[in-house]
Amino acid sequence: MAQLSYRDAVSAGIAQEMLRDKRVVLLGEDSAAAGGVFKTTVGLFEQFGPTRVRDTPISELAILGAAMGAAMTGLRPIAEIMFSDFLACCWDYVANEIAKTRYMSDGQLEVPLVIRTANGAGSRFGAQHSQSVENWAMAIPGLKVVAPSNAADAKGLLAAAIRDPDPVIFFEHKSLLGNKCEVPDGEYVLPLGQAAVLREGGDATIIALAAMVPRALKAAETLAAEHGISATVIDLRCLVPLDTKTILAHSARTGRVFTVEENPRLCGWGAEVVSIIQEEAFSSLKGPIVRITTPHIPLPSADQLEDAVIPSVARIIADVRKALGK
Amino acid sequence: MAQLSYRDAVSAGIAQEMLRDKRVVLLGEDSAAAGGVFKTTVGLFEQFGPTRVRDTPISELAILGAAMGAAMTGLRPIAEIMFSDFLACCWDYVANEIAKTRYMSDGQLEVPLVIRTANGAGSRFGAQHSQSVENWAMAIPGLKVVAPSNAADAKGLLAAAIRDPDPVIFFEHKSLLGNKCEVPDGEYVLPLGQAAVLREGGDATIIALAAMVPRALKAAETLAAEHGISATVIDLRCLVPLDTKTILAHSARTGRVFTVEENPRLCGWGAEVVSIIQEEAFSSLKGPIVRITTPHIPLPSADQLEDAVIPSVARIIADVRKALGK
Amino acid sequence: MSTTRIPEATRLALYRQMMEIRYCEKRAYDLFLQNLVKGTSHLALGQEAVAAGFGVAMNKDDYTFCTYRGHHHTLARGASMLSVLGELMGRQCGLMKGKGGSMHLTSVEHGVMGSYAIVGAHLPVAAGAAWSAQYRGTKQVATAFFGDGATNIGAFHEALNLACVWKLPVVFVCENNGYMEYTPIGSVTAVEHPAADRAASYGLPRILIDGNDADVVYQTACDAFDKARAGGGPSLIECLTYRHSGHSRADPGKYRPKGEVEEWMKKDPVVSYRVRLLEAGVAEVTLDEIDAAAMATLDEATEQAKASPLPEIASAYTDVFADGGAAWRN
Amino acid sequence: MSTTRIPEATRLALYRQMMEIRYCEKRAYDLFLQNLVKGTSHLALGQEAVAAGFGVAMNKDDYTFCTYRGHHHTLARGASMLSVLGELMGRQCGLMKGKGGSMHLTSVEHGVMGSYAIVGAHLPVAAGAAWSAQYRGTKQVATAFFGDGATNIGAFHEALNLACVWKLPVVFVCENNGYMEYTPIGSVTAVEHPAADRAASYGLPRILIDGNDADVVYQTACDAFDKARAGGGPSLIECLTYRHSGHSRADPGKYRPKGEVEEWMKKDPVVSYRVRLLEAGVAEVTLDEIDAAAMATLDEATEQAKASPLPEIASAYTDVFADGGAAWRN
Ligand SMILES: Cc1ncc(C[n+]2csc(CCOP(=O)(O)OP(=O)(O)O)c2C)c(N)n1
Ligand SMILES: Cc1ncc(C[n+]2csc(CCOP(=O)(O)OP(=O)(O)O)c2C)c(N)n1
Ligand SMILES: [Mg+2]
Ligand SMILES: [Mg+2]
Repeated sequence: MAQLSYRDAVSAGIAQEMLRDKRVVLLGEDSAAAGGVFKTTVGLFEQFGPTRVRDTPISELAILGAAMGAAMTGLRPIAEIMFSDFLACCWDYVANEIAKTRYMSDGQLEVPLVIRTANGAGSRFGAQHSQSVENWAMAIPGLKVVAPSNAADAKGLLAAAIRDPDPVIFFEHKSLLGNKCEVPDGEYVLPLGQAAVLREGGDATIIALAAMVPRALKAAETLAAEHGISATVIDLRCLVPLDTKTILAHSARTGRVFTVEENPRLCGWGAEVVSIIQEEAFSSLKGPIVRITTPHIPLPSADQLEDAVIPSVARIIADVRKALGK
Repeated sequence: MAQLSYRDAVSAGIAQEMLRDKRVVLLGEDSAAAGGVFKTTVGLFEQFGPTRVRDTPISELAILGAAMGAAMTGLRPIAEIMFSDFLACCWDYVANEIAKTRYMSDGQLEVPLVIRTANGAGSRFGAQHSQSVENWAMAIPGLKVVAPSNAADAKGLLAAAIRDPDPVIFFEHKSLLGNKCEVPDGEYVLPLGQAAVLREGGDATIIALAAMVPRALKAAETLAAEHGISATVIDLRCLVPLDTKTILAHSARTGRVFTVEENPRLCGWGAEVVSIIQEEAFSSLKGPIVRITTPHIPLPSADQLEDAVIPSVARIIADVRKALGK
Repeated sequence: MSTTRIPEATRLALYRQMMEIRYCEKRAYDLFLQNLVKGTSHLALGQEAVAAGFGVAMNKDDYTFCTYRGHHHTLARGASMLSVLGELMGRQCGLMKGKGGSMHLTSVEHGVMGSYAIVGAHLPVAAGAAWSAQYRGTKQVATAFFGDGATNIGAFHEALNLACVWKLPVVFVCENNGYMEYTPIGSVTAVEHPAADRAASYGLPRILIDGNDADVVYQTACDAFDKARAGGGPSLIECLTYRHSGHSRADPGKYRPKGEVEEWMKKDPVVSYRVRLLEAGVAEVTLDEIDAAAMATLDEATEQAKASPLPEIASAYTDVFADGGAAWRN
Repeated sequence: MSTTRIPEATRLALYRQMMEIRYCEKRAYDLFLQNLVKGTSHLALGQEAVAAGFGVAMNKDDYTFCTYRGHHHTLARGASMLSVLGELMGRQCGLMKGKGGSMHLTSVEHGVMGSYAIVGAHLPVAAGAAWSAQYRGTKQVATAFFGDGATNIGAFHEALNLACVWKLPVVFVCENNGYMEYTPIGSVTAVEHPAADRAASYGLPRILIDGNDADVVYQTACDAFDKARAGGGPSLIECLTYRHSGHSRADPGKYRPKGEVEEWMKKDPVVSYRVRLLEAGVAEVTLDEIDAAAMATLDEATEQAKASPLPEIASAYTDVFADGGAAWRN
């Protein structure tokens, strides 16, 4: 086991799969020779060469369209959309083409590809480069949606995404890229659709994703240490497939549930999770499920404004305490 | 008052506002000379001429981009995106540009425009021409989202949308276009953000939108007549602004709530509504809120398949009865 | 252009293909009128020569990418009339058992890699298939067919540029039938020939041909495929043609100036090709036999399709994911 | 091209504009190093002549649309250094009080209708502003500035076509600095001159100029504006230039071949223009005074920006909707 950063774990996961499977190819803007704007593909161009690791023009439609056509005809492309905000520039491919092709063709065609993209706030890039759009992807039938919160998961889930026969949108969180943790050295693959229970407690269940996971954990520690509240923290890891078993079991056990979402409030993933929990664990709930989200606003650029609107450790603590009356 | 079809009410609403305000212009594919593929703009080209009513190339980016630029500089454009599925082709403008410009510019710029689009299933057009994507729009901060269920609302809400200083996405439901009702003749404007309570009953609250409204109403009639269940039916009309006052009041009153959504399940508008109700009317709920939605699948083309997956009157009745144990 | 070097057998294949499309599209129209086709449908009556010319020129393992107006190309790759009409009618015997419908005809076993109902969306996809063929070294060529209207959408531009930069074995075929739905293409396009006049933007030669002449289309297709297989990269070909019927089922085509349809009817690709073959010495009976065989196949397909069961409701919940189902949760 | 017909006062304005941008961009860089600029930033060092040439040629009520690399164009329209640097630093005195940041500079009072951080997105928007001007009959012209990389995105194609079909008073200005972020533009583009070589696709004349020559830029701008105001429709202008620094704050620019920066430094637009003015007989002291005045303004702006308060947190919740707030419910 080595300490790897999230960013290096991404390239390690890709390299692992490219070594294993010649069908795996990679394309994106500045992804090849330059190693990616976020340095998440460093070394791949040198290792696998220009036929497998390709720079593209600024053509998001062509990037996803080409990846789709290649996936339909035997390759396993990994397409990089530099910032997740730019998924809006090729949303037709995500929502209408890639996600629906297996269905529309009655299973004649499959589109086994991965769309990797840098998601989330924290870099003070402003409203068009900081969004969390995992809920956009969750809303589209036919997609799998993955958003790891740490380096080990990044490697293992990315490998799984590449092997998966369905299209996967893989959200790499910009503010986590420098975070390091122990990452297994050899072949490492995690299953898609399994949430991780990072901490168990009896008073509350906090459900989080990606960059909200370390915040939820930190909040849970403080809640335990300073406020006598013991909380379970669940890292969803995948929005589709959704590990409702884990969610429901821990929600029912504590009866008090909180979602911590970076996406703007309306129709966030937490809304879906809430609707499932209240429908299927209604009688176990001791109080309303509380959603802690970025407000329904575009993101400001200035650092103190950005910090103020994204759910913080302090806000999680405050909202849990308020709900539990402690 | 005259009997007007939904489609004619749309053009009547546009004509009313174009007569009133010279800043109102209209653009879209086949929208001018041909009167629109859905015949919702018939007569406008003849009445207002080619400088105000314009045919465009098949260029969804240019349509919304041009509408945005015009809106920022003094016009009040109405842009038609023929099918709501094609919003995916210009989602960057909807999500990243039009919705965020007022905010990013600190209020220096405004984008008062209306995007009209044909939404929904029922025409057997298959997966890329039948979607209900109102939840996509609801997820974007900075947009107003309107989806009328009848001709009178279509006229009144469209007029309001055109007058509104914020960008509005206006969903015209394909399967409602031929439906007629009494529509006020003269100037007619309804406020945005007010749900309509179409029927009051004490046993259940059914919340619906657009084409699901007539189905919810019919279901409520049968529930009353045949099963002794008296239901309130709320037509949301707008998703943003959301009339949470009306929703919460009637949810609390009956304690049993149902959403009827045409959008595919995950992150549908109903999820958001559920999360609000359970959070703010928790103690009034007598049982879980039940979401009746299209399953999370792309839409099939064949008529009997399409009919099977969209929430039907029969399914609404069955789900309400099951939940209430009657 | 001399067309005499095309062998007679090939020319008869072109003729047969056009006749089959012509008959089948007319039958599709009759089936609408009988309310046996429920959704929309976009007929290619008048555009048969493009489909036949390219279809006959293709190798069996080449890829075809169509638009919603794709019946002709699907048939031209060998998909049966039964499977096409069955899909239009939403029957179990249909290519996708009613799940896709007229606008999404797909027959992977015949190289038809889907019909795309979002204008222009399949051009990058075809480029991607060509990239895959190039990478796998298979000498396959991908062809994307699209309308004049599609040349004004961003995906056209991005696909052409990428395909040229990567020298992909892909052929972009614009069927210029003069209209985007109800609007004349000239009124919304900055150049006269929406595809040909833009070839230089991608470093490509300008190719503008008579899309109603099956020989010309065939020969042009062969040249483009040869170039692609030899590693010469993409071609962009504009075929001038005309659709005889409205844009779609719902359209009576009233926006057409008087006499326009009549003018184009004189250039009917099927009728004129028959005349040409007769002039070239093909026996009338040979052509009559082709016609009769096509009609016989069609009649049988029609009856079979009518008799085919409706798909089971449960099929609506299949094939969302690779496990065959639609489950998004455990 | 003869440039002698440009009056000296105009040339001094061009010089002043370039100097102000040069100084201000360098200062922006210094402020990064002091960690006073928190987000990203894309400097236009080396591209000053494009901004000055167009900015000086514009009327006060004309519209400018920039990219994330937009400091130079914003300054060229008259926005103060204080308001620009303040925005980069996220201060109350910033153009958008920290809500937009470096990539979204907007100063409507100066005709800067926003800076757009999605490549190519503002080209259709500029066309729309031009449509509005045409409709209102104001003789305003809209100019969109963009990079070489932006020519490969769909919005470029759609905007150009629509603008030409509608004959809109819009000028599309490609600042070809040779790179899209870290990738040489030639490696991802099917033609040598990404904008100029595509003009014909929209029925436009090919315009390729030295973007480091302020006189040439100014004259070309005047011609394009004259044409637009006279109802002659759009222009597409490719300006050859170079950015002296990396793509953005994070980029050391290592992908550049050896000697390339040095070659372009010899063509520095500011230095060479100074030499030209001196040769044309402008007194050195005149230029020195301009330099000194620019620096004095800059120093004062820097101090003021540093002293400016941070915006109040509450401002993050304002101006989502026209009522000034962010309420999506009652
Ligand atoms: C992105 C997109 N915009 C609009 C439409 C609606 N639409 C369907 S066909 C069509 C006209 C296409 O014209 P053309 O490309 O010339 O093809 P043709 O129908 O003539 O074969 C339009 C506008 C669509 N399907 N996709
Ligand atoms: C649609 C989109 N894709 C990718 C990016 C990321 N990106 C920002 S700047 C840039 C390079 C742009 O190059 P060019 O157009 O030449 O402008 P320059 O930066 O050289 O001024 C890229 C790829 C983006 N902002 N928007
Ligand atoms: Mg056409
Ligand atoms: Mg550049």
